[in-house]
Amino acid sequence: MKPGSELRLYCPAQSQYVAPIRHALAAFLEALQVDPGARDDVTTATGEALANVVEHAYVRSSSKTRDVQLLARIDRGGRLSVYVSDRGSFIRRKPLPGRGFGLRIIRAIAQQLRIDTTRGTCVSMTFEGPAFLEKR
Amino acid sequence: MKPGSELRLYCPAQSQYVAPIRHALAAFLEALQVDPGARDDVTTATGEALANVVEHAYVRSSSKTRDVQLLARIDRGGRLSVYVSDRGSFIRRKPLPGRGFGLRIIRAIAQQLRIDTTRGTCVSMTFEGPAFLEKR
Amino acid sequence: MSDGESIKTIRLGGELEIGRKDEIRTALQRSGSDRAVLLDLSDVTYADSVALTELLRFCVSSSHDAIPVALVVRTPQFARVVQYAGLAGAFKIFGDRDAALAYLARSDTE
Amino acid sequence: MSDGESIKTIRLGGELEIGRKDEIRTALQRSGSDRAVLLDLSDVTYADSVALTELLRFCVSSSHDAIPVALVVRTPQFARVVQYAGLAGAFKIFGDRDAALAYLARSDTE
Ligand SMILES: Nc1ncnc2c1ncn2[C@@H]1O[C@H](COP(=O)(O)OP(=O)(O)O)[C@@H](O)[C@H]1O
Ligand SMILES: Nc1ncnc2c1ncn2[C@@H]1O[C@H](COP(=O)(O)OP(=O)(O)O)[C@@H](O)[C@H]1O
Repeated sequence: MKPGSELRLYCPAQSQYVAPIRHALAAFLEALQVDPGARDDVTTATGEALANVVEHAYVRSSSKTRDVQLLARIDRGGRLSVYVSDRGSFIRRKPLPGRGFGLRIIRAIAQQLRIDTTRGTCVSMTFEGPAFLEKR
Repeated sequence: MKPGSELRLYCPAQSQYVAPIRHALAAFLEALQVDPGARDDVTTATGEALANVVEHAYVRSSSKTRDVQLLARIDRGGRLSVYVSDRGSFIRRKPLPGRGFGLRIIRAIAQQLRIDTTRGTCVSMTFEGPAFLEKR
Repeated sequence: MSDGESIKTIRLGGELEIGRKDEIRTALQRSGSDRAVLLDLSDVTYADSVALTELLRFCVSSSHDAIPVALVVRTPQFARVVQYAGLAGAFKIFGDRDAALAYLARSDTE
Repeated sequence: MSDGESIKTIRLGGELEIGRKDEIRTALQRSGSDRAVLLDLSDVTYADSVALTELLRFCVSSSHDAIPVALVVRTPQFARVVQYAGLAGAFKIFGDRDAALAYLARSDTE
């Protein structure tokens, strides 16, 4: 994967946008020759973060702009970072009964998960490993 | 289309990368809800600029890095700009017999085409019109 | 249930994700006469936790009513996301229809 | 050519683009016995100028040998890119196979 490559998408935080954003990410990773298994995993984890924005971010928020931003970026080391951010408010709670699989899935896939709730919520995930090393 | 959205891809300037780059651009535009006709046109024009890099950019160049860079970006006015750049040398010549359709196709589609050959070649294209206006 | 007549098949395909939540929930309905359910998910190319939550809800409620449910899963993303979610033990998953039907037939005679 | 036996059909589909240049050139071969060629491009979802150049080369050389060539084009991107390239007049384009065959039959009797 070539460092410097980047995908940045601003879309309304609505459920019908999640699949197209995921597809754009998958095609971005395919152009960077990430293999299908790793591509699936990254889009799976990212899909969870996007679904959380749609489901939770603006429930307790008065924000007028109800957007979601995706940023996927290859850094110098050939590491992939994905950021999913919103301008809503993070809801801290015990897992709802029979739910709570989203963050669990992300944790199973990403090497690192950080949730920054300083201004809205920014979920950052990094993905490493042989599938993400620069191939040439 | 939401301003600020951006796709940036660095790939080897080889023919097998052109289709995946085009697909990534098409998926990016689809996530931004650009309609299919306009999406086809933009990817058609961009495909021509990419093919030119593969076919011509490094023929008379001693550059060791034989890359192509795609940058597609939505600016404030909801206008789409696409930049295809390389670090090779532009070849100025009369159209080859039975050829020379690439730039012609780009001119037929893009509202603006600029070719900057100061450092390598940067082909910039802008696309405007109702299909690219922000839809909300 | 040797004749398999009261095994209901529910088939879902494509991407099971948040944008199709209502459709998935509607598809996952039982009627009073169902004795067993085969969820044919062979053609599911993608599933997210929203879909898994709906599937789990369906399986749990079926289990309360003593209705066995078997899932046919054949695609790698789906198989993996079930693992990632820690739900491998929550579903009866089979690689093909025949194995799923055999399980449902067995459940009935038990 | 009422029996249509000496009409050769060449079928190309998918994305006709720079990455498939060699394959396209190989597919676009005539043999000595061909009297007319139907290029069935119905399933072409994308074409670029590299593909158009190969198609043009094929049509021009066939025309030199007095072999009529008809293209079947059904997809919007392809139809538009031919226009954008200014090549609408260079190809005999038809919306379906029957119209293309009728044209080739006519060319033969002329
Ligand atoms: N973007 C977000 N905005 C607000 N709250 C969030 C966001 N992402 C996650 N959360 C909170 O974290 C909880 C756990 O999320 P998750 O593990 O995906 O499970 P679920 O969405 O099923 O509850 C959510 O219920 C919610 O309270
Ligand atoms: N990225 C590039 N690097 C070097 N030369 C280029 C580049 N793009 C275009 N050219 C020059 O412009 C000419 C015209 O390009 P085009 O209209 O696409 O037709 P063709 O590629 O068939 O020659 C090319 O033959 C080449 O000389």
